[in-house]
Amino acid sequence: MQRLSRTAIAARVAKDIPEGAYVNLGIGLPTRVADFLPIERDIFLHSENGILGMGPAPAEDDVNWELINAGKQPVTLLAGGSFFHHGDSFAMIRGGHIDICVLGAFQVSVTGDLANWHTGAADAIPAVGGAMDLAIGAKRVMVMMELQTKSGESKLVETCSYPLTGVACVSRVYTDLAVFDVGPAGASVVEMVDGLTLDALQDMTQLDLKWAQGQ
Amino acid sequence: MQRLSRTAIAARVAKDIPEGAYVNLGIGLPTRVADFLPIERDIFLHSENGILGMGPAPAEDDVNWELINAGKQPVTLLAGGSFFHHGDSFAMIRGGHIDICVLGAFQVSVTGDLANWHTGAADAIPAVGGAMDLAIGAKRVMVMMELQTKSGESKLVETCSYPLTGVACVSRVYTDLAVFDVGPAGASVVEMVDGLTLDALQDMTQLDLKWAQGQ
Amino acid sequence: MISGFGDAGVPNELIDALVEGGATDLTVICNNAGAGETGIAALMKANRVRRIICSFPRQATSHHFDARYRAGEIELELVPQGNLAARIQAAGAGFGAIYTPTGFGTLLAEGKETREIEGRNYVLEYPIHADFALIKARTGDRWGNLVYSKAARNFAPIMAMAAKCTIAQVSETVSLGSLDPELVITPGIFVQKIVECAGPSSAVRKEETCSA
Amino acid sequence: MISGFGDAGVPNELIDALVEGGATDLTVICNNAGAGETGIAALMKANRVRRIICSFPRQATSHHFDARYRAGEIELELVPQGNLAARIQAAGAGFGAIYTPTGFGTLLAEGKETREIEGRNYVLEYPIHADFALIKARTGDRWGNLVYSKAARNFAPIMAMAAKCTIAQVSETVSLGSLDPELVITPGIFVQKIVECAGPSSAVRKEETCSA
Repeated sequence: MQRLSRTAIAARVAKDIPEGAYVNLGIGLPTRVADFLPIERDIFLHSENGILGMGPAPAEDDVNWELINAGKQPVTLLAGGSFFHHGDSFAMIRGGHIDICVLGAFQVSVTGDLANWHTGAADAIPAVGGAMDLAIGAKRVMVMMELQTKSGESKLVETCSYPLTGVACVSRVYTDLAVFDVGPAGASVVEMVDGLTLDALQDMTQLDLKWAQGQ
Repeated sequence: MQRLSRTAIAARVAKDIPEGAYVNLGIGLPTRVADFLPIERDIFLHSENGILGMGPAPAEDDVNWELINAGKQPVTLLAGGSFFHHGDSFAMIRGGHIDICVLGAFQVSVTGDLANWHTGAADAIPAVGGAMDLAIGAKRVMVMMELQTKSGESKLVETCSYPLTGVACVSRVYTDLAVFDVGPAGASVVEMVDGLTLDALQDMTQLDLKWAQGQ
Repeated sequence: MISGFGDAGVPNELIDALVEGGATDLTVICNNAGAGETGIAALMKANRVRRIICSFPRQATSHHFDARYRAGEIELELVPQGNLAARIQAAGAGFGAIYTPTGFGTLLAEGKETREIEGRNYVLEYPIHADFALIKARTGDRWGNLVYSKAARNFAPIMAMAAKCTIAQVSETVSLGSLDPELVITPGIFVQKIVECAGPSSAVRKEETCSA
Repeated sequence: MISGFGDAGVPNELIDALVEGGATDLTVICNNAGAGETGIAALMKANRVRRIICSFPRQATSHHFDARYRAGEIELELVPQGNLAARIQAAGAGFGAIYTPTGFGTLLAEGKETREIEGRNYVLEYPIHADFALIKARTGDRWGNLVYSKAARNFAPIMAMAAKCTIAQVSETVSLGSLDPELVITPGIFVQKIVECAGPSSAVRKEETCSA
């Protein structure tokens, strides 16, 4: 059984982003999804700091520090892109205008609760950014993460033990071992890597899993 | 005793509008105040349909029907003026950014209640426009009106009998016979036309009036 | 939702198409209720409107609305203009409700929930969503970005944000990248279809699937 | 209030002047809590901030904030970024409160009033007003009209609307009428003072009395 690399997970997520979608890619790992979006598809990348139609990173000698993404990395603007203030930017998010948001996670519950902003550690300095807005605002929230922590615990869980970012907001989870749908009906498996079985996956996650409809 | 004409009332109101003020002039009679604002004062006229820095009416051969005021009359834009949408325009009003609003009225109460949108007649088709927003939003609301109805009843009243536009929102009332301050302490007379006495004014209005502080 | 204030910014060609299309029992959200014979007045005349949400229905030549209203054929929800804008914005921005000071203590707040906050009185108002927004702009591109002309901007940008499907008529379309990204007033995410109306001809410039 | 997201749009020269001016016990409303040694970090270093309302205080080089926070010398109100924007906008637009869906069911909504509206859950959030907004723009004129540069726009336009006194630093000033009236992002009504900061020199371009 071959686990997917982080890059391979990003590529897998990109496959599910259709022509014409307005997409926000969370800071960190999800940003890599952009590298796998086919050039022939018109896909509109949104950055919550006021950019629509974000393009790839600029050449090193063409960096403009007033043109950065939400992760504070320099980006470019495609022809047709636009700038707007934070009020309008979060109206896009909260108002349901963003089709897809891809986020990382500490934990996702089988009903789609998301925990990705706070480990709950007493001495941690908390920071939330736009995570809570993105979690509940986008039409479809996808999570990408490794299925297990370093110590082997499943990050797909019955109930999140970390503080929540949003309630019942995630619809699909992409991991190094399998892709899951989550929601009111619980978790179901959309696909898994070769050599893995549903039984083995249930064992790893300690969850009652079934195949998704039509798989 | 010489009553002020409507034009003279407009001129009197204009005297009280200071340098640097952001001003909204209600549709109808208040619009005439603009004609008496001294050119040497920087006064910024706001129109709720999305204009700041409104200038006078254009020459007849220079009319643009996409550049109209709230009364749907053609206007011009001064250098330094700007356009914005209705959301931002009413944020200016409701958010307390407009210094002065001048409105007409059916009735004003001694505590500053305003009635200017509806006669209460059962068969009238109601229309409110921006009156209620302007009434409670501007930092200072001035009313200009004739003091009496055609049948001789006072329009400055103890309690409005017409449906209200706003509660305790008017601070000064300019009429053909006198200028009044209104508010929590009741009505007081700021000035009156030559030949009129406080007694006669009390008689006309059936109100207990005193001179304003410092008059 | 139909943009416009007076005659400025009214998408007359789209409304004509709506009349031709035969849609009926409409709820119209718009500042005015139409004047003269064209635009919203034509919708009124054809008796397509069951309900209107607006701030200023009565105008000198609003006779088509007036007649329907007096005949009891049209339901009117009168909303102060700033609350109309605020409720449209609340829909576009995903709020559940807002406390607004406008209208407190008046007939138009009767029966509505109120609350005193920091010594001031507010009325609870709910968002106004729409299935369709018909708007007018000056220039657009194939991504749906729009810029407007003077006071014809009025309600269009906020209506575009509050409808499931926004259809914009524009006087001209330009190639992608021609609009200054600092100047785009309505980013294309809020616009699902663009129709260029230049004189008698028209052409579709953006066509996106709508959920409305 | 201080504009900026990361380093983009932070009015560093105005903050330097604030540090020099000696103001203390400040409440700062800003997306971040400063990074490195300049800007808001300089305010933190000089221990001028008693309380900060922000969405993302922790950054790789936010050591000045981190130290004050761990020492219990600064109070932190953590607000989701979109709620921060919405509460600033509510202040600018005169709303008493708003029901927002963001944060429902999380730690950041603990103790807050909630309501179910049309089947969805919302948290009641109150406006954030400020005495002063320090913002940065690209170009201004003597009426106070502003345009911005790219993603450095971020919070500046909405903060300008929410403060009693907005002070803008601009890279250049132009004569009245040079800015396209369709392109003005912040109309001058929201800006009380403009300071042109070009290299080491600075000059006041608008000066209006403030009630703050």
